[in-house]
Amino acid sequence: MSLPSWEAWTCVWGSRIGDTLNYLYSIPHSIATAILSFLHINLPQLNYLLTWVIASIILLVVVMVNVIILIYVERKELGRFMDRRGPFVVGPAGFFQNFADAFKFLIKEMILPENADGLGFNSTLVIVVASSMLIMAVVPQAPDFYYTNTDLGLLLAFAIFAIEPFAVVIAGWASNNKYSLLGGFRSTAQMMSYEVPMLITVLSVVVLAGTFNFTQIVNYQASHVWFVVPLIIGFIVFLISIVAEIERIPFDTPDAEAELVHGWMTEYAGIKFALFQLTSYVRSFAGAAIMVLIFLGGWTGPILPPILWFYIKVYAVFTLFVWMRASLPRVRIDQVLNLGWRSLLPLSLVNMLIAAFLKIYGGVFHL
Amino acid sequence: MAMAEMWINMGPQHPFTHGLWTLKVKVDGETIVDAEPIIGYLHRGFEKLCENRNYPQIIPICDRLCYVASMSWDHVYVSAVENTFDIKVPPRGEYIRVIALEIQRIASHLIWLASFMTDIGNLTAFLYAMREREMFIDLLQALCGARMTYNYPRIGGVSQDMPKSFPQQCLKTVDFFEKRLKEYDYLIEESEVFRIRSQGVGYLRPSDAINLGITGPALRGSGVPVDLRKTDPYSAYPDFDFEMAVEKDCDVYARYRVRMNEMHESCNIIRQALKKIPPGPVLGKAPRHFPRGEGYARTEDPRGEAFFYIQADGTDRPYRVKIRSPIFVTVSAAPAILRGYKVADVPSIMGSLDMCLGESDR
Amino acid sequence: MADPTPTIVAPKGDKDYSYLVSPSTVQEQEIIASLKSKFPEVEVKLKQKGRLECVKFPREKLVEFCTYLRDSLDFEHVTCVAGNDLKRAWEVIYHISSYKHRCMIQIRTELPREDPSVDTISQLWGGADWHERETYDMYGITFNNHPKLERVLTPEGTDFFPFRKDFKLLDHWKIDWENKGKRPKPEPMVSTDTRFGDGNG
Amino acid sequence: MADVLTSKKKRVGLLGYAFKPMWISLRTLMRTSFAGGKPNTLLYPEEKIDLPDDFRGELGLVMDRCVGCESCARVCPNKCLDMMEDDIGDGTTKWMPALDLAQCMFCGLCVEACPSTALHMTNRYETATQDRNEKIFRPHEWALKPEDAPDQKPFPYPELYEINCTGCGACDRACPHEVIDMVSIPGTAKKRPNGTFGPEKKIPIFDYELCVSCALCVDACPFDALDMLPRSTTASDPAVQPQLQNVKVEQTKQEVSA
Repeated sequence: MSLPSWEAWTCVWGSRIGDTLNYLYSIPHSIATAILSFLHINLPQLNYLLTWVIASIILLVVVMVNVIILIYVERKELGRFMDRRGPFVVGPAGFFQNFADAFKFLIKEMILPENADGLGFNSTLVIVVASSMLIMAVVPQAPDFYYTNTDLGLLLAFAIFAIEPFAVVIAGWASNNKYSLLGGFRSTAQMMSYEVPMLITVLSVVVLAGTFNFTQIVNYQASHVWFVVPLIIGFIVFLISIVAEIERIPFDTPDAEAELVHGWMTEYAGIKFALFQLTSYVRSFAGAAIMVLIFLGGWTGPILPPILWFYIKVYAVFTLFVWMRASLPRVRIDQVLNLGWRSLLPLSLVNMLIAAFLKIYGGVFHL
Repeated sequence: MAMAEMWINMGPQHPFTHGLWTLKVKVDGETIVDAEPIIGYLHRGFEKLCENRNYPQIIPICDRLCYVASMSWDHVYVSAVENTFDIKVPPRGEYIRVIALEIQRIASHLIWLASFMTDIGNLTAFLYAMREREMFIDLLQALCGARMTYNYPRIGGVSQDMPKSFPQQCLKTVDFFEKRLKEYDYLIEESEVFRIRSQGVGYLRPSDAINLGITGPALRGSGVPVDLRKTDPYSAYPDFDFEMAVEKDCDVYARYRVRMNEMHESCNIIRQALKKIPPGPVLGKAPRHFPRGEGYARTEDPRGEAFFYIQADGTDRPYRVKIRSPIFVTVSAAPAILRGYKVADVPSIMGSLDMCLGESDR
Repeated sequence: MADPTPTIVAPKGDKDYSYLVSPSTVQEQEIIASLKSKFPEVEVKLKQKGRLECVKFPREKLVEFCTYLRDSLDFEHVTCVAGNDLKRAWEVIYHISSYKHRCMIQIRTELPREDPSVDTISQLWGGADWHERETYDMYGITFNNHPKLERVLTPEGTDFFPFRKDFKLLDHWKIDWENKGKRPKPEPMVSTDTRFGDGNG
Repeated sequence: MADVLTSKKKRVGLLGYAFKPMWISLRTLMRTSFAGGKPNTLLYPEEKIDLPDDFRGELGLVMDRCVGCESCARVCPNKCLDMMEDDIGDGTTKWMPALDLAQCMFCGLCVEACPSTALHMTNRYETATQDRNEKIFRPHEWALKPEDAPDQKPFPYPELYEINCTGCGACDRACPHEVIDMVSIPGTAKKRPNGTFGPEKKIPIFDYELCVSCALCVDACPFDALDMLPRSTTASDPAVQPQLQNVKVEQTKQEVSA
């Protein structure tokens, strides 16, 4: 049995070969080459595989570091919004509080509830964590820092985004807990009702930019105008949808702690629970990143390097999420669904009309 | 078409319960078909405890009936004893009691606001309310030396006069607090999300409310103007000019507004009391020996009608003490209010009724 | 098939209670006169303003009396139902108040020692429901026709009535000063609560 | 409607969908983060709240002042005070209260009851331990240092409301220290219908030198004729005592007439 050809891989994941301007390719490639030449092995397939593995690890580390900073930022900002301090004991200004929490979760017992479905209960964890990490694989972070740059990047990102609800409903069922079950149902219903307006909004961006490729969308915005200006309605719809998609207050109905103790996560304990929490932040990061890329001009900006602009914008959007969380109460599940189907769907269609109009008569507005 | 129905046990360890109790709800999908409250986890045999302690010793355990409104429970017990044995309280003592009671009412309503806000998911308002409550707890601490369990009223008055700096501190706090109340209006009341969570939720018909024995802000939120401070005045309340807060919407939002308006009125009462307070002693002569007799007192607790019935047999201990707790009755009415709403409405409806299980289970 | 899912109706057109703001012109004496004319054998007296009293009430008349109170005299609210152990007899004490006339009536009913039962008033006032359950729970006084006369504060399966005077409390324990001032070990409590048979969650 | 407060409903408006609440939280963020502002929380173990002088914290005993009257043990609702003989430090023993702090509910009734200012509620409130048995103190273990002791207040002594006294002698029987002497008042004997005279009325006379202010006589009096009142002067001073009693009697008469 031989490994598949490079071309077979690249048709899905976009071009990686010879992409020397991409640090997430060039650095792992040189490391892999060094390792293999040290071992006197000359196998291009192995080189490719090793490059991929090292690139994955680097990406994982980058995302994880960001997520940890994100959690810290959220706790600090939330503290200030709420007239308190947030973490301040562990490490400088409490920065290592997350690590302390993670360690605490590590030493907790991992509980499998009685009469729970072990396979469903545990496999869910893998699916949720893996699928959420995978989103970042298709989201470029700078013109010279991306994992893949496929032509269908935008569509792929949302396809991966939509995997989680299946796992969640399995988790809710497998926990053998009524709160989990209700949480799983809610999660699925909410995802379903928000995917539609969100994707229609995304489609309006695609109509204007004429491509599904993130880099080209950003380049289009750089040469014309950020899409938040012509598609402001779409921006608001997308903001609400993405908050619902990543299940944050005010749309955190699947794990509303006052109603369903912790929703579908109720029965997960210890490190499993910690991983779920971490995953929700990975999804927040991915959501904010996608929002930045398709509406806020991506990594374009003056003076500073593109990767820095990207992170600045992502953290700004995330601060917006935190701000909303600090200010708004939770919406009831039927109201969430009503909002999705009755308000956001028509609005997104209006936004689509605007996009089509701008596409046809865009010359007037230099679009 | 009904879906498969199931019972959900909410509590005793559930974030919405605010105390130890269980609400078994029968749901059809997410809609509540039936509910059954179960209480008794905190039952300490309070009335039996009272039968085994002498009259002054009961005051500190009355604090434990509901430790977010200790002063009210102390006061209702003490006034029941005073009614039973015809003990006079000097006017200054009555005024200080009213001041303490109103501070306690504000503190209790703030705790309610905090817990209600966590129920509907707004953690910021929770922390703001707790922050403001701290100021009033400081006031009570200056008055009697304890932060939660005051043991301040005595049979025949209060245990000590207020400190010299207290009136000034109190006025400052009240003025500052009214500014903060405006902030709450912006943060909570004028937010559309709060409106859709509270308006049209938890309807309680006025006739039902009266028949089910619900009292206090929940009753006034249903448009029934009954406030015992007005309708059955006690202590020094007839001396003050204030209004009872009544709303006609009968829903969660109405109860919210009733409590917010009551906080304003409490501020008014505190100001008037500090202005009018007469000089003199604070503790009248209380007998050491209590004759036979029976008597009762009812007051407007922050949660409703609090009632103490005392039967004395001539010894130093009461023969029978009966406590009517407003929340005990309110819990019993929970199924009637909850039927037809969503599971997600349970926290907001029960939160709007201001649960306190210490006084309910006794 | 279970009950159909209840629907929510806004309470419009319910009785308007705003007349409760001002007190009614009916004096306590008129209430007493009215009660005396209807129930000549019942002794009602005025204790103080707004406080009526009714001792040694015959228990057979209770529901009739309370119905008259509620329907004709506007006593809308039952404040409290309390049991009591007089040793020679049982006693149930009702406090029923009127928002309209701003007064409260206290009814003390003695029940014979051997037959602690009385008719329920929870059909008249829903608020009396749990008070009667509690009285049953604590004193073992049964209320006829009560819809659900079960334990409410103590766990199900409790075989004693804790507020009866013959229920002896444990003595206050003494610290064992000889043995370095240790407190005695408490005996483990065994729960008999069987109300949670319905799975988890 | 008079007397009823129904304020007007605030309008939500378009801004109310998100911006009004977000404006408040943003303002808090500004206040707490910039311009030298700081959050409202106290960093507990480092910073602590200012407590008033009469804060009711952990109990402390001033051993020198304790007279062993058991007032505290009698008044304690939880029976957490237990009288025992204990060493006061110099080899001599004394009858003093031992404390079970785990039972204490910080009500302060014992401090009020203590006639000799020997009990004091300190400002200490961090009383948590791993083991409840660590919170059981013999008298010398919960004794205060002399510098922490509160100011001594004058002892209260029993005072007689003559108008209430029937001369039953209950106080005499209750007194543990033979402070009280029942003396007859000449000329108060009632004449019976048959011409003989009944017994003369008796009143208690107090020997304040022996009194430890335990208030047992006050508790025993069935007619509330006794009360504990602080006396700044030596109570047995014959020049002071009659005047005080006269004042008391007049007051009682006024109360009765009122």
